[in-house]
Amino acid sequence: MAKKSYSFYPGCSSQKAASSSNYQVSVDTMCQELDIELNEIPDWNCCSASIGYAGGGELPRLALSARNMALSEQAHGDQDIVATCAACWLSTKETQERLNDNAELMADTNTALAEAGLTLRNDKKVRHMVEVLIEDIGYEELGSHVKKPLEGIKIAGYVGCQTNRPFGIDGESFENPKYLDKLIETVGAEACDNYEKKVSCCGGALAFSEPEKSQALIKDIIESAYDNGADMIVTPCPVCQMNTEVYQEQINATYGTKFKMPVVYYSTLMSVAYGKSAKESALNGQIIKAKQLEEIANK
Amino acid sequence: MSEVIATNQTILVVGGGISGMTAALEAAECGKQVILVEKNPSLGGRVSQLYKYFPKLCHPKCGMEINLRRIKANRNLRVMAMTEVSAISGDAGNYSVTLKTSPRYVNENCTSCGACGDAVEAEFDSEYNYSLGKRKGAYLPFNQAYPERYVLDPAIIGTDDAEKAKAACKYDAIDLDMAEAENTITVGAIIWATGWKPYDAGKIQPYGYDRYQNVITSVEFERMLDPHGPTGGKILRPSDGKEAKDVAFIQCAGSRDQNHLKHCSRICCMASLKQTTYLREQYGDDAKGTVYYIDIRAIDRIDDFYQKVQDDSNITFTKSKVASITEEKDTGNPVLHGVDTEGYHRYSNPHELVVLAIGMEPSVPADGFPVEVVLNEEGFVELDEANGAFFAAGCSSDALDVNRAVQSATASALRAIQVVNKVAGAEG
Amino acid sequence: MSYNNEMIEKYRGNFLKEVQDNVEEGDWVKMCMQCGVCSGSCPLGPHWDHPPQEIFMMIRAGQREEVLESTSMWMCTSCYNCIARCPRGLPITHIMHGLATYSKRLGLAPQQQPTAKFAQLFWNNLAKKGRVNELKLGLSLYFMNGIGEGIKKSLKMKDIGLGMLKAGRLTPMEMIGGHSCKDTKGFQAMLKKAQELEEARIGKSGS
Amino acid sequence: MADMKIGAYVCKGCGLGERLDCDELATIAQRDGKAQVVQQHDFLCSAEGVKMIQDDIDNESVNRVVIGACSRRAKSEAFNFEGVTISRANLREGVIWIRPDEDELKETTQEMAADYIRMGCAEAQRSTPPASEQEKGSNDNLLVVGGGITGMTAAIEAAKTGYPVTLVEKTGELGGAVGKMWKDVPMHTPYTDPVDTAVADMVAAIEADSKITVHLNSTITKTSGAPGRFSADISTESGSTSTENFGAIIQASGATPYDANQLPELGYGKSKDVVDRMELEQLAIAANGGPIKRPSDGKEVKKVTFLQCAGQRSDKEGHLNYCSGDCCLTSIKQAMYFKDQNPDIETEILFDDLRTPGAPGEDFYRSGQEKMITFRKGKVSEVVAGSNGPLVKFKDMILDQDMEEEADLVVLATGMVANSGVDIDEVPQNEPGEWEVSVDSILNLNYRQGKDLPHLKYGFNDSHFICFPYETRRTGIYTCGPVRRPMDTQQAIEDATGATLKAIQSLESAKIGRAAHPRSGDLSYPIFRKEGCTQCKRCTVECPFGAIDEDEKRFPVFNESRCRRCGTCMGACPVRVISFENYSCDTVGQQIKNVDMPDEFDEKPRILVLACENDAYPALDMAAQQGSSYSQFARVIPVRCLGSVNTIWVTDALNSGYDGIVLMGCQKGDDYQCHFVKGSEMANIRMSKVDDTLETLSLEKERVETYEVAITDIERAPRLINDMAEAVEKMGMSPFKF
Repeated sequence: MAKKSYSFYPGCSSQKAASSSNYQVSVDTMCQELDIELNEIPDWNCCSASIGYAGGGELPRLALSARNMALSEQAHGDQDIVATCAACWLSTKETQERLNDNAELMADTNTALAEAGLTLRNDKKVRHMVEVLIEDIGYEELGSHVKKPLEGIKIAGYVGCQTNRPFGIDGESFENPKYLDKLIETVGAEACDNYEKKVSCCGGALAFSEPEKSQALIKDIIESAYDNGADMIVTPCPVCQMNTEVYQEQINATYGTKFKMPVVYYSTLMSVAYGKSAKESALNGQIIKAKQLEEIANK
Repeated sequence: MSEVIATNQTILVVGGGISGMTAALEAAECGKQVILVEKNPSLGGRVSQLYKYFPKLCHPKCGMEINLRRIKANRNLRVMAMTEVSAISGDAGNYSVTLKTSPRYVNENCTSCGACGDAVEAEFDSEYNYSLGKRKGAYLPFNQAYPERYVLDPAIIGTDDAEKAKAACKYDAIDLDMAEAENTITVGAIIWATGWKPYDAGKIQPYGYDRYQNVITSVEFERMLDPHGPTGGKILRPSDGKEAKDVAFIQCAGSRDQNHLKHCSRICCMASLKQTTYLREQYGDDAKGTVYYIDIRAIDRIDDFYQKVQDDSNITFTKSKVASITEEKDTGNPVLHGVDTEGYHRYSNPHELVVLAIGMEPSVPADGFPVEVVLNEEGFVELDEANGAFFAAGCSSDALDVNRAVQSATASALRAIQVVNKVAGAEG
Repeated sequence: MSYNNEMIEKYRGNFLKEVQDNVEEGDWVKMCMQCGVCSGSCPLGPHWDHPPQEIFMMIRAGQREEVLESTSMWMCTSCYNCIARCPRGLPITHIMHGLATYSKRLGLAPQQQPTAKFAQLFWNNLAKKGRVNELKLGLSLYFMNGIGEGIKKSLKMKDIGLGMLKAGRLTPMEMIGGHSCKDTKGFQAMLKKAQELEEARIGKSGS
Repeated sequence: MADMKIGAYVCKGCGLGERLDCDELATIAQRDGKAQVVQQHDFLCSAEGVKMIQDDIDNESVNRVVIGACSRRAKSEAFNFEGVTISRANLREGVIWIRPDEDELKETTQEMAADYIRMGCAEAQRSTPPASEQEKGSNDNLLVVGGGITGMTAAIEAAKTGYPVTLVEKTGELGGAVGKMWKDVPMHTPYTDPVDTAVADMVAAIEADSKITVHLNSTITKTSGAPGRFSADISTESGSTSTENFGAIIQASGATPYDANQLPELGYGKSKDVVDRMELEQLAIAANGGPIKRPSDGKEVKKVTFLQCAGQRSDKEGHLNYCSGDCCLTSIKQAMYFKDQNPDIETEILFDDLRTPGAPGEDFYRSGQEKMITFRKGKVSEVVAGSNGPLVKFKDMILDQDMEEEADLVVLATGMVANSGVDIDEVPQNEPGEWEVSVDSILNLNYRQGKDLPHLKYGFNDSHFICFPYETRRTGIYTCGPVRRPMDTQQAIEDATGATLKAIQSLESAKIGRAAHPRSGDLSYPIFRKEGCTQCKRCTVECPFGAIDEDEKRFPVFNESRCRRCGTCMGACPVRVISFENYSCDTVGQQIKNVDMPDEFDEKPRILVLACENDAYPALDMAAQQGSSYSQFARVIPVRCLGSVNTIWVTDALNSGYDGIVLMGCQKGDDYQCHFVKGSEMANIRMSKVDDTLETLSLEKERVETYEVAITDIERAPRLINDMAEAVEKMGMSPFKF
């Protein structure tokens, strides 16, 4: 398969030593194996996720993503934009749609961009890394790279919200998307096929402002993973990953549960299955260690 | 198959459901020449699959019997089953229509004695029972089927079953070499009565029709009540065959929803109200029915049926579009989640069975209409000069209950007659 | 005259119109048919004083203060369930964000609403250098209600912080410098402009 | 016609040959059945078999055909011969399919078949091929009563079809209710805005149409006759009357707006600024596209509130029990009057259930929302005087709060009341043709049963049948529009078009003496032997279709083209002077008598089953098809309707030794399912009298049972027969066998 190149929007949390830097590491490893070239958008900025609204109004928020798209067009105009973070992808894609349907907003946005010496054509697709894997590479090809099938591991595919709604992955349903389970099986692990909490919300950004409310949601997500006999959870979203992994101790304290459920990224799974080292797969980025994966990686 | 005789004074009726049968009969009983084509092996359409009608709670098969007797007695009317319209050209008063008839593999010799059915082994999902039950590879679609003639499932052609069927028939009624036949006929006017199909419930993902066995559609529920239906007339849970006494009815399943069908399907409210009476009839005071609705559309003088059901303390109404359904692992009970919008009360209610009052989708030929017609956004045929002598009857014109569908069909028959009378007048 | 009074003056109790003119995606509110699917779909539903569909009804009923001072829309986690299921295609998530923004602009948003505060902190944080400084954001979040509570919270979160630190997903370096866009000048100019245009846009609408 | 010659044909197909001794059946047909021609065939319904019969008809002048094969419901196209009577002995569904194939049962199965052959021949002997009735009307003119949208549509459509029309309107102008509206609900996509009403165009079309004659300020003061030969007196206000003849009648007398004066709690009559829907139309017409002003002080309306279901959907005294169907759409339309003129006007609709069905309805609702009409689910308690206008007190069901809102104008979405004339079920009759009547009659029929069409419910003249909305109870007279059931303009137009077809159909059928629905095409008609008639009036009273009048001597006068051939009169007649050529006391009586009656000690009881041919009989057929079984001692005779069952059949049967009798008819009561309206009800009443007969014969009551059987009772119907068989076994054989 020929090399595939994309204009890459990593987003704040993927930066070095940031909360999902481990996601970035494993994504790099995975892409290397699959001959996917990610060209980082130079000087990209934060998308303000879905929580910036209270501070910035509609237009300022649109301007944020518009700037990234404009920079992408400038640097690698012929490439689709790819994001690994659900929030980044969603904000950017939403901006793209909103500006496409509303000429007035588009004009205002460009006026604002002009201040930064930029203009926006808005003519390139905005895609999630998962779309690239499924649509451009395909399960078969993805599977063909597997050197160490993750046999004997049962995994709950936690899709979450923003990778799934309102856009989601083509051909998948909002209520019961199957792609994560397919990826799990592609790397030789076993998927929990009716994992009810697959698309329920972890509280997102409210994990910070409303910890009690969010942790109640997170508890159910992890509990259901245990009920379905999962050894670990896999997710495509940094916020989901963070929320479901780091609060387990606090949840145990509050609810007297004994959660110790590893939560990994699909890219970590794939890196390990592709025979990469624990470090390349960013297993050291786990706060709750994914021992089974480490064993396989260290074999 | 024998030549089809038709002239530009003939009226073609497409679709053999209640609307098509009515339009054809009313025209024929006015002395007009009529050809009625139906794509299925027998007439009857959707109503033949209903247990009872609202608000009278009488049986569709009764009216069907009358209509069949009228059809058998009428020499102006010619019925062609397993036939579809593949092309239409020309215009008002002079259409050229191409009819495609798929092979039935059984000719008019058939006495419906049933020997072939006994002989074959292979079984298939029964279309008549919405796949809730099975039928043989040689079968009579249902006990009132007309033409009263067996059908061979194309899938058994070329298998031993086909030979067994042929061997079993004493009357030389089975013709395995039957092939698709094409007829091009001239007609003066066309009545389009292809009716409706239940909206694909699987697409309503939050309700998990594709995931939970105990979530069924209202049309399937009707089949359950048929004494010869898949459950022998009992209201049972598909998952474990247990009696379902606590049943939820979800209105607007696929209707009034831009993610699915934009229009209101009109019949669903009354259909659910009717079905609550089935529940009471069968399980008496143990029956518990809950209707989740946005607006109850028991329109005009049949509103009293709604009032009657409201007075029944075992049936409750919740003004709420159910948000989602999950399943209780141990009991298999579907759990309905949502908000009672009258005063904001959240609920998570388990029920033994959920019936989706499924929306009406106009049955449009897969590859679109064989001729250009004026449709509305929802895909129903408008009454429009531009359609020439192409008139919609029944649910091809809008989501209608049986009563209104028959009115519409009778009206369309007159419109068609006006055209052929004009032709007759012109030709003296 | 305060912005709030200005608006009260301008719309004389026609709150639906006010929302239509001033709230992001507000012109959709009139299309709600009160089915309640949004309310039933919300993960934080139980915590809403008034769920979305009820808020839409309140808007039509002109219950301006009850709506704008409510904590409800701040409960939105942006999970998009409501949008995915709404039979009338209302962009409910965005309307909720829009109402929140508007109530804030009018100065009606509940003072102690944590998400309101956090959202502002987040915005300030990103607006400064173009990228989020997670450590500072985190700390400012814990201290947003004063030193005392801040220290308590920080201690409570200590283990998480350490865990992140060990996993290399947090760095003290963020305190000094930390991540940033290069062209902060252009970035800020752009935001400023956008802000101006936004004010202008709302100003002219409806009048 | 030529002498009777019976041809009996026994089929050996479908297993009949294997299960039955067909030679014996042939012999029986000849010996007992007096059939001059008897033939057997391996495959009677085949082209060859049918030809064999046709040849006998053509060459052997066979004119009574008896077919011993399958049920009369099967292969009826094959066995369809002109100019002869056809009797079907049901040997397949009625004998071999319903009886198990076991050697020890062969004897009784054969006896069953033999009896059916005897019965078939007996029927043939007493039947004559129906020749259509003598006096036929041939009038092509249509009378349309009512000049609203519905009536005008009927007139225009009839004329378009080529039939001359007389349109009678009691007011001074055409247009009816819709004519008094500013605009109408859209009837064509896009369903977004109010449209001009169709009235102007229709009036123009009518004036331009030479086939249509209009009588304004006129009413119908007398209607008599029958399809094809109706006669109506059309009287003008001034008193002049002209009598004209018609082939059929369409009644489009419409509806009257509900009188809002019965709603003081909603402020009507108290405040000028509380108006009903029609008054709002007047205000809109006055405004003519400009700002709508309120009645009290002419102030431009800035806030208007619509109250749905005003005086409707409630059993409160003086309220309408039903929903008027179009009010939701109408209020949305009227709210648009305001919004389209000035979007800043506040328009609020307080509803219980918003009823905007179908694609057009829902589109129009959404369009109303687009225009910022406010819809609220609210229960209104009262409307009182506010400081600047009416104050509406209501509970917002969504917010669960009690509200008070002032408006400049309040519009009551009031309903419609059918103009259906005299409720003949309520009106006492003194002498035929003379009633105590308070309301004006629409048609002033001189029928024995009353001046107007029977009401169905709430004063509406609707048909009782779901599948057959035009199944009128007065043949040749069809109602349409809101007199039938509440409806909007679009539906009224559709309805009128349909009714026009039925009217045309009935006058065309009358020309050739054919029956109308449900026995459409039946050429037989009641023949009445005047000598012997005791003028008891039962036939005239019981006829469900008012087909029989009385002459000055109180003898029945039959109006064949009004008759629906159900035979209720025949069943009613105590002296048996009414009969049809192919269906009479004799054709059935002789079947009963010709069943071979084994003597008491044979332990072979006989059970007579009289089954409605449309429901119970098919149910038994289908039971056979499904492989169920019932007693070998049953002998089933299909009847046109249980109402046609004459008690003589029952008493004769008992006297000739039958051990049990089962009558199977349709459901009676409010939701009756009998397509001849009262058939099973009548039968029930008559059978209650049979009890006395049973007593005088000192027989158990249980020997005669009457049941309501639906066509879907495929399990139950055979069970009922078997129950009787068991009962007979318990009671013992009837002593009346000889």
